[in-house]
Amino acid sequence: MSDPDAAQPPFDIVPEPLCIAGLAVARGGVPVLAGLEAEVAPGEALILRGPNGSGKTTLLRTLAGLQPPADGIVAPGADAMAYASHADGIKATLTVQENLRFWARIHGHAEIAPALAAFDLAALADRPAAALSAGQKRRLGLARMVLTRRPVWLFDEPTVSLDRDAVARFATAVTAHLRRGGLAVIATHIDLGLPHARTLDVTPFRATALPGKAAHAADAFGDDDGSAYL
Amino acid sequence: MSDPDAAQPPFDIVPEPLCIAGLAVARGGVPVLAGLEAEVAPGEALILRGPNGSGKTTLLRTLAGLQPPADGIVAPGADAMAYASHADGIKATLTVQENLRFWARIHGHAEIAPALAAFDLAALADRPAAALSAGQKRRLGLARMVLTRRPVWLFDEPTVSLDRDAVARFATAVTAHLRRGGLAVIATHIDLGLPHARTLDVTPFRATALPGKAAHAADAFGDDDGSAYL
Amino acid sequence: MIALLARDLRLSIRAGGGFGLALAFFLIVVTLTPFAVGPNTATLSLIAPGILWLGALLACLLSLDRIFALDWEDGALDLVATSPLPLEGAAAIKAAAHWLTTGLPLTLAAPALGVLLNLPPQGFVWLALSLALGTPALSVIGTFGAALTVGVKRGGLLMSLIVLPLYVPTLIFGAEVARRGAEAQATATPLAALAAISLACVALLPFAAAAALRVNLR
Amino acid sequence: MIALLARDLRLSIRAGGGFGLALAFFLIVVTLTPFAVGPNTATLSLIAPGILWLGALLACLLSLDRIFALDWEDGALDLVATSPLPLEGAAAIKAAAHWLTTGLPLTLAAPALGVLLNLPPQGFVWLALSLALGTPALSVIGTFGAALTVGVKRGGLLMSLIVLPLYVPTLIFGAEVARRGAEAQATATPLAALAAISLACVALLPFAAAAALRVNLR
Amino acid sequence: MSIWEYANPTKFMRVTGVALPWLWALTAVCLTVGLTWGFFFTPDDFRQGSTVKIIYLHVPSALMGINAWLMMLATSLIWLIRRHHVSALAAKAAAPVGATFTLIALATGALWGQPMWGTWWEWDPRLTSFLVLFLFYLGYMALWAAIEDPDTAADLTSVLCLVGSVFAVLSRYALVFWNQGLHQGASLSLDAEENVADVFWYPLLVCIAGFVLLFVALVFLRTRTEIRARRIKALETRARISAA
Ligand code: HEM
Ligand SMILES: Nc1ncnc2c1ncn2[C@@H]1O[C@H](COP(=O)(O)OP(=O)(O)OP(=O)(O)O)[C@@H](O)[C@H]1O
Ligand SMILES: Nc1ncnc2c1ncn2[C@@H]1O[C@H](COP(=O)(O)OP(=O)(O)OP(=O)(O)O)[C@@H](O)[C@H]1O
Ligand SMILES: [Mg+2]
Ligand SMILES: [Mg+2]
Repeated sequence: MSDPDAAQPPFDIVPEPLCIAGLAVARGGVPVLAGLEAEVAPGEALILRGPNGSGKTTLLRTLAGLQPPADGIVAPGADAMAYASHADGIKATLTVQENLRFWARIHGHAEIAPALAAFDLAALADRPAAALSAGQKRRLGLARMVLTRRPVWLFDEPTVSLDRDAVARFATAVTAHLRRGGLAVIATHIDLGLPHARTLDVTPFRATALPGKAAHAADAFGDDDGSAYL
Repeated sequence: MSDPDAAQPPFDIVPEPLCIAGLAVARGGVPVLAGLEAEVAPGEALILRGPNGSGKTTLLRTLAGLQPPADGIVAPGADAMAYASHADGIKATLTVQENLRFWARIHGHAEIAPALAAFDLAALADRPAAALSAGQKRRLGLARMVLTRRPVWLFDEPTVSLDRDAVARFATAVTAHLRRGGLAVIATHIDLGLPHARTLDVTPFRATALPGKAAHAADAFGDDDGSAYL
Repeated sequence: MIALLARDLRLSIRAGGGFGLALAFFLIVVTLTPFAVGPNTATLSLIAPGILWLGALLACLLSLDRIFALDWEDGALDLVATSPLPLEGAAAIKAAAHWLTTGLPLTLAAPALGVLLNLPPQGFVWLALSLALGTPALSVIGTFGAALTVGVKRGGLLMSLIVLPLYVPTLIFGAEVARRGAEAQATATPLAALAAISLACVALLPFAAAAALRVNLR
Repeated sequence: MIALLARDLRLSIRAGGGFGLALAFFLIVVTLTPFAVGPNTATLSLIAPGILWLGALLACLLSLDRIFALDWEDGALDLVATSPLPLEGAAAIKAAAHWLTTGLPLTLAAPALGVLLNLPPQGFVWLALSLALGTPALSVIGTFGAALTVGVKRGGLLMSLIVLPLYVPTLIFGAEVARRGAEAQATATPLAALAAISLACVALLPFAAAAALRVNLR
Repeated sequence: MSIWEYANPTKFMRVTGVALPWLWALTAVCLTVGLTWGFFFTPDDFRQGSTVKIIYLHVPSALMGINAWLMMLATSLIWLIRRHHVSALAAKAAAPVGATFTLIALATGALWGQPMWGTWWEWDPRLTSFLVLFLFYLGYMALWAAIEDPDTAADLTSVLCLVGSVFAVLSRYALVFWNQGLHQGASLSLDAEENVADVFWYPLLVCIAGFVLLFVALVFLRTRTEIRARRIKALETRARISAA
């Protein structure tokens, strides 16, 4: 991957800044985060931090459009977002190449070479995914992001089970994406060494940390006037 | 967890040194590591290092007795080993407490308090496991190790999705285990800051790095006289 | 869309899956019936069209959980939902893949199995025809049921419970066509009803399935 | 051992699983039969014992993949294998849990469903008795099949294929007891054979299942 | 030198490589002679007419359908006890051949049943137990196909073969109890009084010999293919390892 920058294809959608305003998210009906504000410009990355259980995964799923926000707004829409979660959607019986080609075709093209190059998967291209180690599988999952050709990349703990080299490779791929005007939101517990990265600690926005109404916005039966139910 | 040392119960089996001699392991019929030698004394931890796909997981599964070694020996036997893999065996519909109590009873006792304390799970004890975040679930999986009352703890990337506090808590629990004469073998890509830890890089033992027959020991069909098959 | 269909077909062949196994299950249900009911030929040929339809329906049913469950578990369904592919299209494709791997082979095999149950000779054509018209409805209804229960771990039995009542009209008309055919009676009315049900299901249910998926993904 | 049994029962109740659903499936198969076969009472009561046995067998079969698959996927089976519990014991317990959540309720419900199919009055006792003796064999054989296919993703249909021929002797003797009972004939011989098969299966197959599990965990 | 040496893949390949052409030749001779003799040089039966000639296909394939399973049982046991890879591969190779013979027996039986009993299929215990045997073959082959790792698959299918054999015997007794059939008794038994007349008997014996030889030849051929496939896999692995 001498010049990953040149290799990567153009976006399907013109990058816009990501705006998060007054966002509240809930999981299983329980409010998790509330009053979240953030802005990320093209070319910038946002690192989400927070202790276990603080709501990073829930926030990312909301940004990806997989669950509706309990309150507040997110722009742009879900079709600008590409989401990489813990589950990679990898089919064990297909080869690495077949897995990637499928996602490429879903996104309307057939060019998997840049994705293979970005995560050093060319040597494994014909290996069935079942025969990959944990870290190799993870790389395959991350490579899919390159295929989406979408400007906003959302990652949930992307470096899990990656070794040091692979983490560096990931950082390079994200940097290249940013340089081309892409955006990234990354929930992680470790340090990635990205250059244009801002950090957002979600702890202050935890619903449990907030007083009063905000924490209950998600539940129609949670209002404060308990006497109404008597 | 003011004094985790005192809280932890005695071992079921007297700790012995862990001896690995001439060990070869294979996965899917493919040799992965060969000629591995290591010795770990009670009170010591062994950190396994190596890039993705080098065979750490395969090695740990072999130590745990889940797959037979292709060659060489491991002492003591599998009933001294407790193994924590990526998959934690957590039942989503049971509460944290019920999950732990089940494993305790499988190991012949009913005392889950030390395990709850060691990983700070007391507050979550009545939460169904489905409603835990990734890191909370991981802590629950690790807490099971305390219940096994076995001297050798085998961990495969234990700190995945743990935040900094939880990693420190994990290190404390392992240290307490070592202080009581236990052993630990830990495959990890990050630095845990354990005191009595030796590091073993498995890279030199990769089957690919070895010349000749050793690398092919696992397969009866790999012998060199190819003309016989024409 | 074609990519999804191609992948699903490829997966079902690779896993040693779909194709052979629904068929094998059908074969086995038909084979077991005489053991349960007794070897009397007259009884068997009386119930043959019904049992063949019931067997095909159960074989279909058993393979329904393949439709979405695997994609759900490994996260692929999340990714398809966030992809440019409309979810309605994905649901329709999934139903088509299911039919190609179960309904079609079942239809082709049913006449051969009719021999085992002493199906009267004139019944073979009608059996095949009724299955050819009815199995698409079974696949689409099943896709809807699978979409409803996709979030439930091991939802197989729950799904059966939801899907089976929905299968009743198709089963009634389908088995009626086969039975009347075997007894050399007029089949036009049930055949028309069967065709109408199938068409309506294929046209409308993918939308319901997509809606159910959206809720489950949330 | 008891811990494992207790947990499995609790899980099957929590998941909205085993208990209700196998039963519901049985109910539905029995209900669908008249739609498939036609409403003629004489025909129905002729095939009633057989269909009830077949329905119970299929309901049993459908719930087999719950036995090990979930524990396999989330790694619990690895952990049980490395625990002090012998794997033979674990297999036996799993079979027992399966029987308690499917075989037992099916046995209790079958007479009630017999009414729907016009089972002759004298047949009810024999139906219940034959199911009570036969379903343990079905559970144990099923556990063996589940152990063989636990490593195969969505092995449900494959398992059916493997398990069904193994079910043949149990089905034949069980249905024979029920049929002869319904026709008020002597039932001693098939009853003895059924009991012998059940006993032998319960005594021996957990060992085969444990062997298969060991291979699969490797 | 013990017989187990042939379980070494290399030895097996060498010996069968030499033996196969001879086997094929012998098979061709036996089948040609037996079938020609049976079809063209025996009289028609006084009751069954010329349909009786199906016997020259039906009986040998029925016998081989059963014997193939017995052979798989033996090789499975050898694999479980002595872990010779060739043994497991031979069982794998024999299954489709046995299943095909079983299918031929079923098909020729059905063809024969139409003129004889007026029906293609009858739930007679002999016929039915053959159908059950066919199902066992299907399950066995499906299990082989479904499992990736060859040694795991060999172990599991061997266990299935053992358990399945016991249940096949059980089914046979259950079926006899369930329905006393129309089918011919075993008239090939040596002590039986009413053996088929010698005119039918000798060509039938030649046909049976031909089918046995055909079975052995096919199993050798398929085992060789399986061994080569494993060999290719081993070489690919080796190439991958040294490339990595
Ligand atoms: C699909 C149906 C059938 C199957 C699976 C079947 C199976 C068998 C088997 C397994 C044997 C060898 C048994 C032994 O030698 O011990 C056999 C032999 C024989 N079968 Fe069939 N059979 C079928 C149909 C028929 C029919 C329709 C006829 C003609 C009436 C027939 C006539 C015979 C005869 C004459 C023998 C030789 C008996 C002997 O000499 O041992 N079979 N069949
Ligand atoms: N179904 C549910 N019902 C109630 N609460 C839930 C449910 N699922 C998750 N939660 C809670 O919601 C909170 C947010 O979880 P989330 O997975 O978003 O955290 P996270 O920041 O990603 O944590 P981690 O770093 O451990 O992955 C957690 O406290 C969790 O316990
Ligand atoms: N079924 C299989 N067939 C062939 N090779 C396999 C199979 N499964 C895994 N491998 C290979 O075996 C090697 C060892 O895998 P293993 O999971 O032990 O590595 P690891 O050190 O745990 O890696 P990671 O750090 O990524 O988890 C890898 O190179 C992997 O590609
Ligand atoms: Mg998370
Ligand atoms: Mg690993």
